[in-house]
Amino acid sequence: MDTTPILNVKNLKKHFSVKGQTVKAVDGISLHIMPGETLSLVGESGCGKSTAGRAILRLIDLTEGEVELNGQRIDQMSARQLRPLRRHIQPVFQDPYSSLNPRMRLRDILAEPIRNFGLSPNAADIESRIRQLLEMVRLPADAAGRLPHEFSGGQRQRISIARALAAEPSLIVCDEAVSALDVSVKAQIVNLLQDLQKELGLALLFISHDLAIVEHMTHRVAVMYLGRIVEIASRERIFGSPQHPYTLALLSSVPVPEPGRTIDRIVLKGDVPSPMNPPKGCHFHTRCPFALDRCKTDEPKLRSVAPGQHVACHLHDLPPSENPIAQRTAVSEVSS
Amino acid sequence: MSATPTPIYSGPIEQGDLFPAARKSRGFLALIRRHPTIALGSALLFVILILAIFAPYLWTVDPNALSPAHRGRPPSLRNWFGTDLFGRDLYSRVLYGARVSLAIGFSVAVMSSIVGLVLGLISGFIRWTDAIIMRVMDGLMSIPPILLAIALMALMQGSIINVFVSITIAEIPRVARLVRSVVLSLREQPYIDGAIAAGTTTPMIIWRHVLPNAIAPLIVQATYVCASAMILEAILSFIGAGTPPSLPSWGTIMSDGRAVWQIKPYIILFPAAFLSLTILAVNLLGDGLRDALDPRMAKRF
Amino acid sequence: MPLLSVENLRTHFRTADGILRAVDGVSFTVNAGETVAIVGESGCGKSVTANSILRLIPESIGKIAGRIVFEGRDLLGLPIKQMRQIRGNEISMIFQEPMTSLNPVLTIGYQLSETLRLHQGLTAAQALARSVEMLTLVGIPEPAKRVRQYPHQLSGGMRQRVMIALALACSPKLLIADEPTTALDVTIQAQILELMHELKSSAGAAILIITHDLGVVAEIADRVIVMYAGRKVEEAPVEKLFRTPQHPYTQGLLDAAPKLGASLKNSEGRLSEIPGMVPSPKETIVGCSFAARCARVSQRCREVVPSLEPKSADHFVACHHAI
Amino acid sequence: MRINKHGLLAYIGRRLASTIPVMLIVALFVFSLLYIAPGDPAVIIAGDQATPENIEKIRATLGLERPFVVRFGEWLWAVMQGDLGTSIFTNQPVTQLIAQRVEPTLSLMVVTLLLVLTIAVPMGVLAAWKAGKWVDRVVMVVAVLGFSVPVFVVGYLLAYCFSVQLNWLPVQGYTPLSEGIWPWFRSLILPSASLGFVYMALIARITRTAMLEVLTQDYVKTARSKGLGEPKVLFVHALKNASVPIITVVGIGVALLIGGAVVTESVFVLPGIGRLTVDAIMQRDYAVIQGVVLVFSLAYVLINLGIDVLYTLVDPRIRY
Repeated sequence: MDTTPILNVKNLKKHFSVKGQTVKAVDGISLHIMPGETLSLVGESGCGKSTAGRAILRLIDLTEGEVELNGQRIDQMSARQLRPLRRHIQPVFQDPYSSLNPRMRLRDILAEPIRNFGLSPNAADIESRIRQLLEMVRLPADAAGRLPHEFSGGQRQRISIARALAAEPSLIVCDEAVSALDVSVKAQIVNLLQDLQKELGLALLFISHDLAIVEHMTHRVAVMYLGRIVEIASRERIFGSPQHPYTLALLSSVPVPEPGRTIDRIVLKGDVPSPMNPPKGCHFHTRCPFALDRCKTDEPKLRSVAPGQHVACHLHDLPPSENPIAQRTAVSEVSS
Repeated sequence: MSATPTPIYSGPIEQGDLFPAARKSRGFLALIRRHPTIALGSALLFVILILAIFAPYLWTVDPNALSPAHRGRPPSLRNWFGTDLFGRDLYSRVLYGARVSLAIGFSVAVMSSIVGLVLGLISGFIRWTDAIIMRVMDGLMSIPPILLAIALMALMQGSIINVFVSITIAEIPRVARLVRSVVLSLREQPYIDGAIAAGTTTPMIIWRHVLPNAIAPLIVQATYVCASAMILEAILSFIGAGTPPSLPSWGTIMSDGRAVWQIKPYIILFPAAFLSLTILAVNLLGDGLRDALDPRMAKRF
Repeated sequence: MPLLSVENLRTHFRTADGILRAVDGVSFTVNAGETVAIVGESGCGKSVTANSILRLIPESIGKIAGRIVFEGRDLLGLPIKQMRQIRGNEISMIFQEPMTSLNPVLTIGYQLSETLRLHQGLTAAQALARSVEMLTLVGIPEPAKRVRQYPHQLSGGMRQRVMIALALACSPKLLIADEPTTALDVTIQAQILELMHELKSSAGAAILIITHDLGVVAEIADRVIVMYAGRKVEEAPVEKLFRTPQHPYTQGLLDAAPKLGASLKNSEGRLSEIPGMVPSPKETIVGCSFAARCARVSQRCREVVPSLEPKSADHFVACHHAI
Repeated sequence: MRINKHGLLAYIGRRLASTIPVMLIVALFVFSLLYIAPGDPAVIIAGDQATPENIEKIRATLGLERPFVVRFGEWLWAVMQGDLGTSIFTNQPVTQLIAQRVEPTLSLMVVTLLLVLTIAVPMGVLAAWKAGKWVDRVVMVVAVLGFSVPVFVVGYLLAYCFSVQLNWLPVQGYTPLSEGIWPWFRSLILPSASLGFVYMALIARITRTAMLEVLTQDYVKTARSKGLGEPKVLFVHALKNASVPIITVVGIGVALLIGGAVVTESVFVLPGIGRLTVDAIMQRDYAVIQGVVLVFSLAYVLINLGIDVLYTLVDPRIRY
């Protein structure tokens, strides 16, 4: 197995300045993605997951940190140096309506990356590649001559995926790519993404707030809260044995479509604090049902608690008998 | 709460539409039905354009020919719109005057759109220029356009070129501001991010993704600039800071009739009516285009 | 006698390119104290149904036909003055977007007391005091301070609590909640659902909840109505609907959404898709509106609109080939 | 919103400071025009009837041999002390000329503004409320006419109907406020009506647009779902939200008023600043034109500054 990650992010920070105050949208996250692997970035709105995605795509400049694409540092590159490398990492955005230039025909939308990256030698070749791409995302071949507004939301998302594939990337960043879609269409796009991943060996950075979809799609999960990763682990560990109280609360909050089932739910008090003025110590201590005194002052570091599972929480310094997290069973096993 | 069996409506399910089906019409008729203001505005404008272009062949005489014997005559068969205080035929002068208004309107609209577009694009894409360009535009915009044009005309000879230059300078800031705000909002669109990720260079992004989407609001703005330029020209000429007296424009004709407007109102009436109709035509066209091109205005249902 | 009985409701809109039949012949009832959910995907007409009940459809573009009988009165035939006495008083409503459904330039206190003064004839001081009580009831900390604040000073979750307080201010008999938690984050959604559970038992109002989220339905509803393309396709008590759906669309909807925890039970696989997409409500559909996407389709489905048939005393399905 | 007088004052101070660069650009522009324009600045200043000695004298005072920045600095310093130069034609200080003419212009603009606001805003609200109905159509037709018929055309039309034909109102001229409010107001009715026509069109239209936008908002639906009557929905819930774009346009539209005043004063022979401007153009009295442009621009900038402050009062989300 290939051991160089496609993407390796170290201590990524993105700070914005809003009216003289600093918003630490992303405050030092590290992650990596192996070829063909799906890593999901989950969290609630404002946690910085989309900003992280945009910084990794270099659509915005980062404040600090390193981004390695196929072993090559891209965080400091100039726009000109970066342009040919962009081929390897392509985005798919949330809103199917604003993701496509309303005045360009599908053919031109798909031809743009092919031409820019010089992936096809001549016009006939481009045309056949476009036909192939449309087939891959299961759109009819005659779609090439049409404008985006002639398509439904789900179809447009297919077009966005086709545009990403046109660059022949090794990694696709899906920023809430299926969130705006209805259930029945969402299933179509999720299946499409999974099929393409298998077929092409794509790696995915899957940014989403929809935990059920994430569980269905992913290999590993990173949970973000207020700009930091609080837990990162394999799918089995996150959904089977979450070790951060926030992960636990998040999972238990999802309403389950099984009437009559009662959930041992942790309802968090209050709201997510403002990222302009995050709490000291552990960002989560204001809402954490198990917070200790030291959580208010000491910032917990990510550390390994099980093979492939890293958690930033002081509770794991306690002996297992006193650790309330270890006492809890996984959410999915609780049913009446 | 247990779900008790509910008495459910068991009558016939009524069908049929609550609105009469829309009448389908095709081609030209459909255009008029859908955008009556565009149709009316362009028809009016077309007529005036024809009058202006073919002025020499429409039973006119030399608009500057003095005829001291026929000074200040009311409309008659000989002089359809009457004569002014120098005995010049008002019908001929009014028709030739259309040329000035239309020329100023169109040329200012085109020129200020081009310059405004370039300035707006520069300040929207090159960050450090933004502050400078926009401060200058703010400065220009804080001088009311008529005063700005007056100040410029006071320094220059009364010629049609100078009128064009003055009014264009007065109109540029509004266009530049509009283009800049359109550029800034377009830059936030995910499809621009998509294009960047697809390796598109900035000039190509402007050409392919920004310009085509900025053109619609720019055209609408250009029609309003055209109307505003026509009004400014008329005002400048009316107060004596516009075109030279030798060149008949609606503003100068009215200016000539100022002193005697109470006893000879027709000297002002005819150019005023033509001027108002022309501007009305341009405004109707602009409103129609705005409604047709602005997706926000399109009804959601 | 049900509290609310909607009979043969049709709501159509006039658009530039044809008639939009958002709701096309929907009937259902809501009993006192009961919680009924209407589920469906966007464009199925569930929100328009909710808005039609309070006649909140702009008359210039939309028309409502049928009967909406609330406690014996047909709301559609009521003079607008009497309709206003019902709105916010006997029937009240919560909307999807807490960020935009409160007026940004009026204080929370003003917006709450306005309703109380209008329907209960309270003085300004009484209404304000009652507003503070209402805010306490929906779990807003420091209510006395909050009444003087503006909506932008509150978070989304707090605003939705204010909306709930507003809706419950006059102790309505029916509360219509149009996607009340859709715009909220999952941990905030959990808070609001918890609040609605508490209020459900304490306030005694019947609730008509509109949602696309089957998880929310399972958690809160007694009875469920499934809508598709402007028509009602199935109705059943919540457990029956989830255990034994009879309409192919309901079945498809239930199967298309992945379930949390599925990976641990090894019960995962490919998601089952419903092929194709929702038909445009501007099309005239002959026959069953789901026919084009249905695996059980027959010629009859394309020709005859299936009527809603009782499969048991409380389970109704509109399908020629019910499961 | 915190009621914080100190904060508001600081805000006004900051906004005032931010107008300085804008005013500097205006001043620089007005000053340098003279040198950018084709032709000899001394000849331009001296006017059409100047003798060669006159021109020489002016050339000497201009000090054209000194650097531009120095000359601009000196001029600016004088302007800040209220010295806008001297009229070539009357030999009076420009400041004094303008001061003598402020009353008619200010009266005209204030009366117009008040008349327009009381008519145009309800018109726009009504049009938005009845969007698509005949009331709306009428308002829209009136608005497009307002944009199309130039101010002096309206002026002559009104004067011809109401003064020449019907003899109801004075044809021309201005009665100072000191001679009584009614005569003063009577002399301003026709000028205000003609000056206000385009302004009314502008305000009615932005009110309609802003109200249409607001009326689709969720909180309007909330207000209706509470059982409120339409007047409350329109004027309490909707209009207050629509007021930010409306007052923005009220401020921007002052430019129309200023420009229109120049023309209106000529039509109705009001002895105001506008009339002064037109006379100055006839006499090519550049110092006066320069002064008028500066004063009007300053007034315009200050009015819009006031509008900015007004925002914070109508919209609690706008913080200062």
